[in-house]
Amino acid sequence: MTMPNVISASFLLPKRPVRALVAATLALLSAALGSQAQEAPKLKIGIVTFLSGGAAGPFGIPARNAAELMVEAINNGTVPAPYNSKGIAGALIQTVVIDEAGGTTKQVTEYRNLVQRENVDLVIGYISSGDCLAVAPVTEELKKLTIFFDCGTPRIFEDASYTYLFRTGPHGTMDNVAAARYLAETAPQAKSIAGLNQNYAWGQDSWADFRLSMQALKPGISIVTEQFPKLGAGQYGAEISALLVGKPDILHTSFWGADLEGFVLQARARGVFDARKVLLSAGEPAIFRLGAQIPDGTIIGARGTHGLFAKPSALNDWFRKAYYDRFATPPIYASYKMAIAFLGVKAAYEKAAAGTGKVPTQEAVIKAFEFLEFETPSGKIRMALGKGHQAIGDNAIGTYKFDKAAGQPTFVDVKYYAAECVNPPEGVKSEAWIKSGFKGAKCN
Amino acid sequence: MRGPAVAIGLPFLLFCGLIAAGFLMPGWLRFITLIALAKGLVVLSLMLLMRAGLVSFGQGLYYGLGAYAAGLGVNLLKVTEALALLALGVAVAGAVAWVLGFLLTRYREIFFAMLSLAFSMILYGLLVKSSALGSTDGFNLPTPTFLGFAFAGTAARHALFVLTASVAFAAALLLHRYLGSTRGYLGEAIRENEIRVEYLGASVRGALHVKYVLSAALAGAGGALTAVATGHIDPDLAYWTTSGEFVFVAILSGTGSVAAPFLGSFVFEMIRTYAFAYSPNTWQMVVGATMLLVIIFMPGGLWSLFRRRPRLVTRS
Amino acid sequence: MSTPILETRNLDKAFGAVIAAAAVNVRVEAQEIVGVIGANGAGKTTFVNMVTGYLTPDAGTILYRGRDITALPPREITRLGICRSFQIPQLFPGLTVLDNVLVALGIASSRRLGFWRALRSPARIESAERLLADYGLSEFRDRMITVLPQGVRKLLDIAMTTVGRPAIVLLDEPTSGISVEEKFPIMTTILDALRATEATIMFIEHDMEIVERHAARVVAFYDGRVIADGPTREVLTNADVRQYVIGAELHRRR
Amino acid sequence: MLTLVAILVDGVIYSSWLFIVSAGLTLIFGVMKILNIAHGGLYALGAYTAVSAIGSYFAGGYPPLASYALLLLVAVVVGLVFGLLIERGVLRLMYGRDEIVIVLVTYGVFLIIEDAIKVIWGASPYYASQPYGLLGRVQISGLAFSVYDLGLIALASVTGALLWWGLNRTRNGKLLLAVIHDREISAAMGVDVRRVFTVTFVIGAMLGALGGAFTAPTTSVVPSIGVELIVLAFAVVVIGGLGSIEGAAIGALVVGISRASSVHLLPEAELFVIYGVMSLVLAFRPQGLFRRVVARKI
Repeated sequence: MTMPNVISASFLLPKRPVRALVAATLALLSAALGSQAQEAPKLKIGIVTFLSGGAAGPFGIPARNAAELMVEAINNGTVPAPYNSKGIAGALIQTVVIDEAGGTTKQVTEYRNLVQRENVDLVIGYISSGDCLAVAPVTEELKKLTIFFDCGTPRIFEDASYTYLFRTGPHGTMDNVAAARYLAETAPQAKSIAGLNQNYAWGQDSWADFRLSMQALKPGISIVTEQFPKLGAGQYGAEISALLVGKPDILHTSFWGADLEGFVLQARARGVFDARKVLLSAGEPAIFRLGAQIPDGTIIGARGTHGLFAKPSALNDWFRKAYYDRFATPPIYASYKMAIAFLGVKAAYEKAAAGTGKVPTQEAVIKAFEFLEFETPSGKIRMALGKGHQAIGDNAIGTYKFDKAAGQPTFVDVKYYAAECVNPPEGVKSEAWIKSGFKGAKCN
Repeated sequence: MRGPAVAIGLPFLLFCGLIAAGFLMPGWLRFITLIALAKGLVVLSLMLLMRAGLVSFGQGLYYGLGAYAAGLGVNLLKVTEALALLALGVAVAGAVAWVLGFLLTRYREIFFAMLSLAFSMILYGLLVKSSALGSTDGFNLPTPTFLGFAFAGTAARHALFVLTASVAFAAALLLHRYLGSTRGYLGEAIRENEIRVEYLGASVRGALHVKYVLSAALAGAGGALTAVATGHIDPDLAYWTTSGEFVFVAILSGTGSVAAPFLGSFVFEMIRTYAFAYSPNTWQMVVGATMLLVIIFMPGGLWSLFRRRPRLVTRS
Repeated sequence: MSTPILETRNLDKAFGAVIAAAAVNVRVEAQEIVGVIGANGAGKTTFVNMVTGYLTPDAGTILYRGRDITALPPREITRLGICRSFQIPQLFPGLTVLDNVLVALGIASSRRLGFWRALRSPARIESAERLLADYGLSEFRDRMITVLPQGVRKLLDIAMTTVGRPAIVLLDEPTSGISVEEKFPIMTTILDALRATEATIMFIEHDMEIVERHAARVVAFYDGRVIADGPTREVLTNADVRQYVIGAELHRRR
Repeated sequence: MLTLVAILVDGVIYSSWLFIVSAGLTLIFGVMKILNIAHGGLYALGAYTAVSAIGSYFAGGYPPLASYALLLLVAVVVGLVFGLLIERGVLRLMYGRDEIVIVLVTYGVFLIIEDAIKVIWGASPYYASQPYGLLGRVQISGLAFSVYDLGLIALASVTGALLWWGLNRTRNGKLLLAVIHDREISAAMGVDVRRVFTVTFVIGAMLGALGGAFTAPTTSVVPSIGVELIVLAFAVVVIGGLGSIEGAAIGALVVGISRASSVHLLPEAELFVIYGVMSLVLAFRPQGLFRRVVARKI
């Protein structure tokens, strides 16, 4: 690594940044010296998640909370086995948290800052698929281990392959494939579908996956209307009327955050839920917030076996309780996904370090991470796709039921789908896979 | 005489200094400077319009067009030469501006601002609708070649920096020359009194049209360079908040000199990156407050710090 | 008979119910100095606006040296050699006096505007200074327009009108807004400067003494029509003119 | 036929909402020549305050129907407090500066409000939909509509009528119109323009907060609602003709009906409708629908 040349750069800078730069350099020097002295090694992790904008509330903040919890628990060694050793391969975690807002140019800049200025050892982050796509090539350029924990687009590892990049969250295809399978099984009489999705990549891709899956599973199903309101629109009166006029048997929406909540409130008031199956493919984060506002019978996904879909286990029980105790709210899927990323990192580091008693090199960690299988609160995650860099996991879909007595949201008729049933095999692109009628899918 | 020597020598020294600094800077700072230079071109393009009294809230249109032209140039036309991509961005932005210019040069003040915003949002909508272009996720660009040389890793970053700095300097110098010419100074005249300009025998719309196309070409260059530097493009480049940010930086910079946009752009990027790092939850507040303070205490923008004497009479 | 330098044929113009021009026929020969008189709203400025392209006549033709220039935009009419000054001085208020003149000279000096040639070339600054000297404005060279007194603005406005060495100059009330004591010397300055360029001159004026002193011929407007047109003495003694124009002027004075 | 009814009702409801949120913007522009981006912030403040107020109101078990009065109260209080704060604290320092500079000043204020909201309420969405569900739904041609939404039509009409009456039938309103018409002459004739500015800004702020307060029960409020709103409101007032209340009403109708038509007939075009309509209107009426081009006297 070359040292940043502080003296030559400093004349270009106003005073405050100079001080910060000097501070950063000192930190870097001390980190370098510290690791030489072999006392309490540190692992500096850059965390990138939405702290502002519409995605902060439903995803960004719960993810940051989970990161906070995991850092503390890992450093103290309070995570249940097999993660009960202190630190990551003996190194204590330090974090730098960055807001994911501001667009891709900004995020590429901040990623470079994390690696080159803050000198982090690895980066965990990114909810927006656009940010993931933009940052991915930079991980190669800067040769820095980077974990995408949430973003959904399958394009990352389907269009390219990476050495330093891993994604511990399954990509978005399985959300809608599982949902379509669920509906095909539980609502066989349905003859028409309609879509209401936000007009951006996530909404468009979700609807395309769902529509193609439904058409593959139930050939001849008709499409009543495909609505794409603007992201953040907030008012859905006309869209709801269009749905009421069209009378679809199934309504698919991948809405999230305030848009989802606003839509549920407005749609419920106008009886959209009364005569049809409504699928909220990313609805899980809203259930604790909306409670009884979501009508019973609504079909909800959590983008994996997270949250209420996570099966009881020592890890899951610990995670739910620790999270609830600390933040007074149950963890939602973004929290689970952040926790999974941390556990994946810990598992990979410790596999690489096995027996050496030293913090492993990045190369060793990468080697250990590829095709890794590790236990998480959401069950087993396997780095099976993208030459061992892209995770797959099981998925679950359930029907919502609000337990009035307990004042708690619950799911009934939950169906679990094995990872191989809802994810394409290695080397097959998602869209082609769905169109082929899920060729090679292994369902039980 | 001292004047001409300074006029030629100082920019040249600055340029050499910047290139040298580019090689010595740490990578992150080089990247921020690079982005600041590329965005500085867009701010420069706004300055050109502002001098003629027009404020565009839709410069993201040309920033986005330049970026997408470069991006599609690599991925569709398989052009790999950075200079060719830059030319492509400039040409596409300029061509679109030439067409839209026939309509937009009829508008002034807030109507010009809003109509340009509308056009940028139509581009944004088209890009969001284009799933072939990745919708809001956008797509990636591979590292281009520079004058036929394929650099990799750090060498490519250096080459990109030299390219961007050269383009920025060339653009600034040419624009400086232009602004001092009759054609260029017509902007100020138009801002002050269009009727007189027409009655002196010059075409106001014609002059504005030329400025509008030039401005779009500069913004297109900024977009193409940003795209190549970031390696990724998405429709946010054309979103109105992006355009708003450019207007903000233009006001922050001041319109006193062609160097001001680059200085302002760099200061803005630094403020924002440190606000991101040290105040991740309230960085918008830091940016907003900075803006208010600059507007209140530095009416001429940051550039006023460099003016030797204050203006004696300000406009009412 | 030679082709007049400027001729209007049956110009009509109405603003709603207000008739601003009705069958206006005026012929002007080269190098004439014509005074235009008429009460407010009589159609004098409308006439100038139509001739210089600011307004398009509802009907009729405007000929310049026999060429139809009706409905050409102001800049083209200016380029042909018809220039005008304004009742309300049309200047560049945020610029200095020198810059105002430089812009005017810059535009006038080349058909195709230079992209690269500097506006402030030494030669152009010199001619700007000469022009300012001609109009007695040298002392204001570096002032902003916003701080200038009205009379200076008027003069500068006219100075800028004449930079292109026009063949015809139309002056719209050159002395309005100027104090009585200043009027005569200012008008003399203007006409002296203009005569040197051998331009044809039409000026709108309310002060009959000034008209009498400087105009060889007078055109009188009333209600959008030309009610008298001829040698100055004749028109000013015309009964209609005395009743509708001069009477009104006397009334206005008081 | 059913679609036509739906387009009309949806369109008018949406237009009413648009009018409420953009009336304040056009009023402020008309009088002060300020394009107030902070309007989005006032809208957001109104919405957040309303959600908090409604939440504690219903938790307190007070009569549900009076909650609508509470929404009004919220609008008045938020408008008064923040309107005064912004006008007296910031804008007053800026009068006489370039129009575009003031636009950016209001943008700065907007950014500050956004983060202030995040500091106070956090980044999570909030909702308080009790007033929304309270009135139930009605069937129009077999389509269910929310009575609250239909109530927005009434609210918009009343707001519009009050503004019209206030401007055209009261002394102070006429003063305001005089300032809209010609600021210099009004000042010369002894109108206290500064006071008129303060009053206008506060009323405009109240209208912004009113929009927020009455939107809050229908949806979930997040820190970004202000950004989403502001461009929409700009489009409406520009289409209508900046500074004209009638224009804002017509602009809202044009946008509302166009958007509803697009949703029902051509959903792919929804994203373009507003900007398409704006470009079209401006291409043919460069000053918007309700502003005359005045030839300059020379």
